[in-house]
Amino acid sequence: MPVDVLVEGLLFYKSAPQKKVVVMKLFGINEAELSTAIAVLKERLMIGATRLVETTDEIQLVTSPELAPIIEAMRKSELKADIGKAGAETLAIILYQEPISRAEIDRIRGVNSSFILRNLLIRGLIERNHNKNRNGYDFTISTALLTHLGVTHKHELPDFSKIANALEQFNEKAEVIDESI
Amino acid sequence: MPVDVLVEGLLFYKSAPQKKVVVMKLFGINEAELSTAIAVLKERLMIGATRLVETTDEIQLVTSPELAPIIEAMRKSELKADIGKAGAETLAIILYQEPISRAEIDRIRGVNSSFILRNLLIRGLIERNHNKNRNGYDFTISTALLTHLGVTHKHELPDFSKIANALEQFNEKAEVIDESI
Amino acid sequence: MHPNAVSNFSVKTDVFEGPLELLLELVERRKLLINDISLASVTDEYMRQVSLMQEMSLPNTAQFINLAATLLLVKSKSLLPVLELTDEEETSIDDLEERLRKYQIIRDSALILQSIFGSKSMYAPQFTPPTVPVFVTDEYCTIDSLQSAINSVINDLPQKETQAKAQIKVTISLEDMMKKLQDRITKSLHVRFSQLHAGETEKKVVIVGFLAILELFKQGNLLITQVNRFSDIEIELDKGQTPTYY
Repeated sequence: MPVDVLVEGLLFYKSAPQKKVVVMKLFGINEAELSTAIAVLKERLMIGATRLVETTDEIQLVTSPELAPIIEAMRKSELKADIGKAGAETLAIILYQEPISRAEIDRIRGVNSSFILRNLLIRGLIERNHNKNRNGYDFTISTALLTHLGVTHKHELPDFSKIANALEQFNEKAEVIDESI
Repeated sequence: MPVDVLVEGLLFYKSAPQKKVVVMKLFGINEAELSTAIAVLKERLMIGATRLVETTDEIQLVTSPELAPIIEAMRKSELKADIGKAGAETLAIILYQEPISRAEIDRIRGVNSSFILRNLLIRGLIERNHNKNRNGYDFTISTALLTHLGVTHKHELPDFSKIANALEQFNEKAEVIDESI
Repeated sequence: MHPNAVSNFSVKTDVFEGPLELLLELVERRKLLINDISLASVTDEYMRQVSLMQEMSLPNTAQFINLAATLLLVKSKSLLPVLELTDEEETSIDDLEERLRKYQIIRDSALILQSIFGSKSMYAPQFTPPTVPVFVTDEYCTIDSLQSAINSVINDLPQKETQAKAQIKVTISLEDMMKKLQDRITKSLHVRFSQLHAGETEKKVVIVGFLAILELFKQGNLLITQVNRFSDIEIELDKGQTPTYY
């Protein structure tokens, strides 16, 4: 596969700036080869929506400057829309069960929650922290939202123990169900 | 700016599946214009690292299947759970017969599919949509399923039209029976 | 392919999740096409599996038994062409063949899906949370809204118990089903099978015995005098109604 395609794939997948040295090492190429690939890629991307931006040490894939007004408008409208019923349910599960993993949220809701969680993260309603014990993320309610809700102690939440019990019971049962699949 | 570039920019920025209806509304285009833009974009992306995945309702930008080994090497030995025989059967039914109700899936498989459907929903491989006409749910495939199968459209699956035609014959017969009731 | 490819009574019946899967396996094992003849020829084996499942109280047995009823109709009709089926029964037989053919296509395409699933995946970009702090609340971000949201979550949790109950409700036992069929055939032929359900008789024996009688009948060996020698099965045949074309 051409190096420019490899570099594009990496930058697209990571969707964050990548160190040139890391890229060179990953693909086993030298600086000259990377430079050529970058030049080819820059040229190829010109007719599309993305651009390769380059600093001394890093490269990154971004949307073209011409798209900036449209992207900004999208960002605003995205935040203007409400989180919806699914968003509220996900938020409520985190509120009552935090810290909680995505897998647990998914199992309780019975659907995949990854895009909803992203939306809640983008809005600053929840936080995502790495859990070293199981090499995954835990989700919690953001400090700002806790303050907004006026919650200081979880036990003050309406029906806290009743709801916690119901969810815990389900979790025990769910483990049995999962095995049968 | 050409519509295909706008669509690419949106998909790149969102990095998640987008509903076709939302895209059309956002750019003030009709279905035919979107179809054309999708076709142009798909063609243009072929020489690069990304691909446009398409279901009946959604589109998404993802990495090309050829990049799979490189990306998988970067993802720390993530467990690749098999879909299992029951899962694969249920997915096949939905893939070839979508949109389809649970009752119809149960009937084709001859067993209750609610647990397996829940499992597939949790994994994000299928979607569940409310069908107003009969006040129940319909199941459809997700872009995530196509990404796991490494095809940008279900028509690219091996023997797709052969299988679809074979099943179509039964459906025609079934319709005649239904009318007689 | 299945560990139970060799049929005997110690097979692991739980290999089959559904009745169509079992039936198709039996037909294909004999390298037969799907039609009334092949279905009739695998009925005994199917019944044996299902009676085993019933004894072991395996899940989904109800669905297996429902299908067994249709299968026995196919078998009975093939052995006793004089047996008149209702339109509904004819439809259910045609339906079974069609469902089996359809299931066969689905099962084969599922194998393709399973083999390519995850072999060359395409990946969406990794998600990077925004670095610029944003805090946007909406109408849902109140204690009241979140409380009603969590209650709706709890209401929607799957209830395993209710589902199990619903399944038990549709369960009819193999014996009930056999009895019904036997009555049907008796009526249709003016033949009476009696003492078929001798108290000590095992289910398996009853089913096998019942089908054996049908086989005998089909082969034209079923004469009253012969049959009367079996003390546990007594069959009365109205001579005037004896089918003459055997």
